[in-house]
Amino acid sequence: MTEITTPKGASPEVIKDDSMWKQKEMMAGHYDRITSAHENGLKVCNTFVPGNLNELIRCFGLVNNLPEVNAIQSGLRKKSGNFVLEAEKHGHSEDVCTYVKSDIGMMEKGNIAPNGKKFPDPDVLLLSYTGCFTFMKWFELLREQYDCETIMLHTPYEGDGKITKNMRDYMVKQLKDDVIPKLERISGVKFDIDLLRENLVKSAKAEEDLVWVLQSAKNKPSPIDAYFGGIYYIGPIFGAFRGTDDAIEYYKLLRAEVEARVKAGRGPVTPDGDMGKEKYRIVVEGPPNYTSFRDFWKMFYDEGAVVVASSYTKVGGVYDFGFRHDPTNPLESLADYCLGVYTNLNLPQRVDMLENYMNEYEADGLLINSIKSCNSFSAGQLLMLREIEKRTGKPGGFVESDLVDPRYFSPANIKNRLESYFQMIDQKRSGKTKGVAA
Amino acid sequence: MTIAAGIDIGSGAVKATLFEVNKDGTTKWLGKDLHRIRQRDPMELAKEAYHNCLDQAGLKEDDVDYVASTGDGETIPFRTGHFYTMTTHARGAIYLDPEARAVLDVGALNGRAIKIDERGKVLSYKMTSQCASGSGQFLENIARYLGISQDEIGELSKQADDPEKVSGICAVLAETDVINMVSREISASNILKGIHLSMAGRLSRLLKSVGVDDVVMVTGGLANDTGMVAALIEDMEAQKMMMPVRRHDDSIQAGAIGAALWGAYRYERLKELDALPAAS
Amino acid sequence: MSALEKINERCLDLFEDLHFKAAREWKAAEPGRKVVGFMPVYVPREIIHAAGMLPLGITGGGDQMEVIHGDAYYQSYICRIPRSTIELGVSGRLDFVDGMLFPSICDVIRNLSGMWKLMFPNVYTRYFDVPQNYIDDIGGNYYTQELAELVEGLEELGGRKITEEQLRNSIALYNENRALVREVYDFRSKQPWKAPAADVYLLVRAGYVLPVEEHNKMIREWLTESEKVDRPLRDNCRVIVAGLFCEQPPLNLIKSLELAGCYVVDDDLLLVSRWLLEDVPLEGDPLHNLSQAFLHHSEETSAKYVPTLAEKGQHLVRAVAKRGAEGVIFASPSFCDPALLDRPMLQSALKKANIPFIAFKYAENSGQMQPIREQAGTFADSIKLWSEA
Amino acid sequence: MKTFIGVDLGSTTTKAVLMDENMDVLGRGITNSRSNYTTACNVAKLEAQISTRLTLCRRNLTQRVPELGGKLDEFLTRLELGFRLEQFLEQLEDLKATCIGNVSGDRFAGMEKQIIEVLEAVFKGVAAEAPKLYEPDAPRKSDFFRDIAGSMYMAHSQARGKEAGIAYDMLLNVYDKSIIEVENRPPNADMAASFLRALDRALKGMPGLNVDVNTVRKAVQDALDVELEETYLVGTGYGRVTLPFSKEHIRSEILCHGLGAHMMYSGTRTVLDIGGQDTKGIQVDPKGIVENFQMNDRCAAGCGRYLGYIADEMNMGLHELGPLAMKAKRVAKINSTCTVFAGAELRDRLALGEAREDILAGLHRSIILRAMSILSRSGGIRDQFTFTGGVAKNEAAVKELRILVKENYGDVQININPDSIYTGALGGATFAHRAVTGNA
Ligand SMILES: Nc1ncnc2c1ncn2[C@@H]1O[C@H](COP(=O)(O)OP(=O)(O)O)[C@@H](O)[C@H]1O
Ligand SMILES: Nc1ncnc2c1ncn2[C@@H]1O[C@H](COP(=O)(O)OP(=O)(O)O)[C@@H](O)[C@H]1O
Ligand code: SF4
Ligand code: SF4
Ligand code: SF4
Repeated sequence: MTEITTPKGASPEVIKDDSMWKQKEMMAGHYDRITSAHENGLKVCNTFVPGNLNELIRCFGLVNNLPEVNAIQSGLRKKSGNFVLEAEKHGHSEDVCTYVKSDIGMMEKGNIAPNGKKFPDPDVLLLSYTGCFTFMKWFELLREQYDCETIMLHTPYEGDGKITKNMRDYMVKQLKDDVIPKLERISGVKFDIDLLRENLVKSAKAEEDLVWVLQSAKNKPSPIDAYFGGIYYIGPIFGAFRGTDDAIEYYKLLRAEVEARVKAGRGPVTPDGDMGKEKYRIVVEGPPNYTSFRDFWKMFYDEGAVVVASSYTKVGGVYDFGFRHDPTNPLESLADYCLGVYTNLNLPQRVDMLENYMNEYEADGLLINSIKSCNSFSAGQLLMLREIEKRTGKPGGFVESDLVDPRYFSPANIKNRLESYFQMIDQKRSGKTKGVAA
Repeated sequence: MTIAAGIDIGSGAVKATLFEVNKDGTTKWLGKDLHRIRQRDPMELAKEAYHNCLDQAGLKEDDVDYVASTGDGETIPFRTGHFYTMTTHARGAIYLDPEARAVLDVGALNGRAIKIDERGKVLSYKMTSQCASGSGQFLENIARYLGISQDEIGELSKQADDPEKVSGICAVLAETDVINMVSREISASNILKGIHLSMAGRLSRLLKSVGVDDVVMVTGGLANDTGMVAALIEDMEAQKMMMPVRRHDDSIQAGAIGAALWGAYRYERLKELDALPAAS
Repeated sequence: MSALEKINERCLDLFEDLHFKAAREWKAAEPGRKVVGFMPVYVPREIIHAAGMLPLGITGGGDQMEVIHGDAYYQSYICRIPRSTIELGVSGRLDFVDGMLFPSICDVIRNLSGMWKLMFPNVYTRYFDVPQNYIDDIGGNYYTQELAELVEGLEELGGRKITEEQLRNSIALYNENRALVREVYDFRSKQPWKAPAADVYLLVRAGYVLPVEEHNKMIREWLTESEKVDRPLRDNCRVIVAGLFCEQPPLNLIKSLELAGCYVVDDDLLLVSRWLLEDVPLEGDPLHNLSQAFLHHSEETSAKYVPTLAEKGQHLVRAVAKRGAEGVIFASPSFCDPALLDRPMLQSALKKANIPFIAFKYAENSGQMQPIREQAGTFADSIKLWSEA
Repeated sequence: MKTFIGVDLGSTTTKAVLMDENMDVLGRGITNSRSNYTTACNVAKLEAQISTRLTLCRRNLTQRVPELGGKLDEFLTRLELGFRLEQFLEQLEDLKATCIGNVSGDRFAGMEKQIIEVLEAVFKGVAAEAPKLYEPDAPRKSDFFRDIAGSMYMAHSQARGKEAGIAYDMLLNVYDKSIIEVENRPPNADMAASFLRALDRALKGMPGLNVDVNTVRKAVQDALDVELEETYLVGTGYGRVTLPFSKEHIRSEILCHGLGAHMMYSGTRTVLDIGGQDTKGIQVDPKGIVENFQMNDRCAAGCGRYLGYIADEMNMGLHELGPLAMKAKRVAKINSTCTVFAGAELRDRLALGEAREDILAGLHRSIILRAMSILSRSGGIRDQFTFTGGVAKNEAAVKELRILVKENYGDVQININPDSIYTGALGGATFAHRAVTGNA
């Protein structure tokens, strides 16, 4: 999630904040670290964003490479469309998750990182299988490609809406008896639990500031867009930087900037500069579309709609209800982290969480961007929409697109629905106050 | 000597052929006919086409040893046996061009890429999915809408200078897209080429996914559409797929040809086994 | 009507009955009886049985059910089975079901478990997780404990304890059932002309709605009777059909395959009946035994992690050898992520083993069989016309 | 007089509604949407004005010629039909000239004369048949020139072509080429003359009328002379973005349909609209404000255009599908509602020996089933329920809808207005009125 911080075609007077520069620098460094890992004698571990064990991976000096983030990059740089087609040519179905296909298509096309250099083959695939079955297939596919060691960390699903002792024990046991020994063997580095604790302390610090930033949207006007903007904000922590000093610094900068905005009563920054008057406060459920990210966002800010809370910014960890990485119980804390990411919550929990957002952030409505690719998110969203409407009395809206498959982003269609949705909120409001002649 | 007829009922057109196959494997093409269905009863048209073939050869129904159906022809009352579409297209393609190692059959509703060996054996295949955007039928509808006849499509498309992309997913929505293009005064050439290119993209993807690496024979009705074939070649070149793509004026008959030839083969086999089915 | 026809007809009736009359009658026969529904792909039915309840397989609505409300809960790019299952629920067809188990098979079924909790709060609803780690004291322990939680839940639902004795007794009955189903499959593989794929499907499927004791009896009779029939052997090729482990294909699809010249000699339909490949031992702790059976002797399917690359797809290669199949047909539900993502890997295993295959998609309510016949037919043509050459 | 116009630029049809200052609807106009939305918009508007003139005629005649009494309706019907016939003949003339002009180029080389002869004969045949179509009780195949002229042309050209040994395909092509030109020509705005000719026809058609012809003529003439000032126009529907309307003149079709339905039936709480390529379920509050809506996703399966494909496939007019389906003895089960594959499914089933009307009934049911799902998604059906859009004109679809609504939601009042296709335009006109009067 790097280059989106320098919106192309942005008006020249838009001044980049320090946090933006910092982030850009971090991401560039990240890709350089990956692409030069093997030259520098470092080993590469591919792993997923939700429930990633960054603190642990770092204990073994491994460089982590996140295929989802790469797919997002391909989407933002408008390359994913071809990658997806490429994967389909190689026999992948039109119906399945396009993250996977974008990744596979990218490999077929030379596996080039955003910095123009080739991605190294991974030395280990750490299949932290959290919140989505597709991950499992994805790494099985990668294993076929690279024929490298694959470690499975199975995160049980919170089917009953809670983390049971059995689940936690299972996770910790997998970590202790399976994941850590294998990582030791592959990296040649002995596991040092104190190093892990140190990393966890750092994580918790950054997490604190991130939560503050996301919750700043409770202000009116909201100083941030917690979906489109939020995606930039979560980049470092969900990406490769949790447990690093860089992350701490980034969030400190970010927090200061947002604090300043709140003081000044300013709204969010958009690719076209500060947003105009805040007309609608929206909660969004579901991932964004990356191939037309900017156009999609524009449909919101042009209408004065700001997203005050979103579930997508919790895929890499739900922090706003109190969870922090905890150095005193390192492995248990990692287990709880994995078990608690948004997509590992059951549906009633997800509904409760959105309801909470609707109320706490005083939103005008819930909008779902349903993603064709992602069953983990999408299956059940229509019921969630109903439930929220029922519980809050606020109108729901529904649009459909895809993460990285441009074929499924139909601008006219989405715009039509969004416009109708906003007009509906409007009409409802004025109906309440004025009354309409029939 | 065996006389065999092949009847191919498609969703766009009915095709019929008549062949004489000799013991030494040589063949003589005795008759062919084609009717575009256009809201008429395909079974009637099949009969008519079959009889036209017989007339061309000066033969009667009784002279024919085997009537093989293919396509949707399973229910033709006067057929002897049925072969499946890809089997017959593969055989037909080899007949039309012995060097063919892949068949790209593009008919009214579906497109199929079929990889074959030198004997016409189907090695692998891939079909377009259920969704009908970018099918022959779609092209036909648009052409009608634009007031362009089938045989003008190819030439017009080749004259395009700035083809307009058609959105991929749904034929119905694409239709509206096209109507909008007309209102934006985009020329028929560019519209047709746009459709051709989007079809070509799908088709080359099909070819690639079956792992085609040698001569591709285009069969089915769209082989007549030289604009489509040109767009296909263009798209394949852009993808660095350098195998030769060929078509034949009788490409549209490939299924019916294959059916007749397989029918003749089957007839001989069954005669050997003494298991000829009763004429039904 | 012959005895065999009678069984077949009874199976068809059970299959077509979207109101689950048989299960309703079973429940009504004695006060206090409970019915627990389960979805594909695997649940330990013996535990439900030991609790004195009827395990009822819910596999969607098939092609005869009109789905109205179900579609309201799902976008068009999600497979059919959850929407028809919701329809069954919303339309009251499952109002007699006291509990529902949603096995760990994919995100769709997983989320459906939560929807069920929201929509039917009075039903005992459980997401039934299984381990993807097959080490005894890691995944094994976890799973044994999950089973124990299931036992507890059912005890609470049923208002009585489940004894070890009851568990053993149920395991024995299901061991027998699995053995019989295996026998049916072996029989079909040996004499496919005597065991049309659709009939076999319906027979096994009957076990999803009948008490196991009754089903065991039914299969025995079916086997005896089928042995006797004499049907002509057709010039068909032998295929294995894979990918049908969750959403069920329409019956017409199964029939179409045979019509187009393919004998089905193995498949992955109705896996719950065949999930455990060997008898579960009766001595020792029943839950531990069930757990061990799962870890070390269970079917392979796309919902399960395969720990090594070398092993990926080998179950299919072995099945082809065992059944003397000439090819594999991958039929997968549209939008089924597990099946469709797995397919390329399975195909490359087949390719390496030089086994021909084709692939297509279906939906439980697919109406048009023409493209399916065409593909299966071409496949059969090419095996037939060329195998001798 | 001041008029307020709503134009609904649908994907298949364009509709206009014209209302006066008192929010009384005076006229409605419809045309098929075509490649040129501006023309479509103008035609629909013009048609609405024509129908406004008829309304004004009715007013004048009621007041000034009371002796028409019970005959008024018949007289007006004849007046309108006479006018339609005039319009048709005018356009047919145009089509003929265009067709003949289009017989040139390689394709026709050497055969021009022959073809033109056939065309002359074909058009003569069509023109001769035309008056029959506009008899008071004649059944109608379609509202649109393209469809009516097209099917007659095809029938005649198949016969004439065969006689003359000219391929049917070729004649069809001449037609296809020409119709689009004719359609896109801006309509002839001088309708007064046609009206007056129609008046004569009407008077001739009712010889027993005991009225003062001059008073009648004056009443009609006065109606024609009223100036219709276009005070405010609101556009909605699929094509609205392609029109040069400014933002204030555009409303989302969802809001327009909601409001339009509310205007027709103020008790409406749920609206179903099935249009050419989308199906919408809309919930409105007692004031006509939209509370919730759902529409089909990117797939156009089961929408109005589906019926269009079926009609084409069966070589029938859209208006004939419903009546035929009503004759079904059983309802065939159809699963795929993909518009494009509809034809294939139809052929499949015909080949299996199923009856045409049964299949058709099944197709209608499948459309409604899909609509029911969308409604369910939008929050179900509440009392009262209003069905709008083109498909609401189809009795077979309505029949299935009634059955399914009853089964799923019990007794709900179902409103179907004969003018249901104009619902969106009516909402638009209402918005236009409000924009000027300042109400909301
Ligand atoms: N000269 C041509 N130019 C363009 N398209 C053509 C031409 N001739 C036939 N076609 C197309 O071929 C299709 C029929 O092809 P065919 O292979 O017979 O299909 P099917 O077997 O499905 O009936 C028609 O839809 C038509 O669009
Ligand atoms: N008389 C009729 N009988 C049956 N169907 C009709 C009739 N008139 C129109 N339709 C159907 O209505 C559809 C157009 O509906 P409409 O609401 O005008 O759609 P849109 O606004 O998208 O153009 C057509 O596609 C057609 O199927
Ligand atoms: S299904 Fe969803 S969560 Fe899973 S990999 Fe795809 S996009 Fe990510
Ligand atoms: S998207 Fe269009 S072409 Fe595809 S299934 Fe739907 S209606 Fe048919
Ligand atoms: S059919 Fe596939 S995607 Fe659908 S519920 Fe079953 S396993 Fe999941």
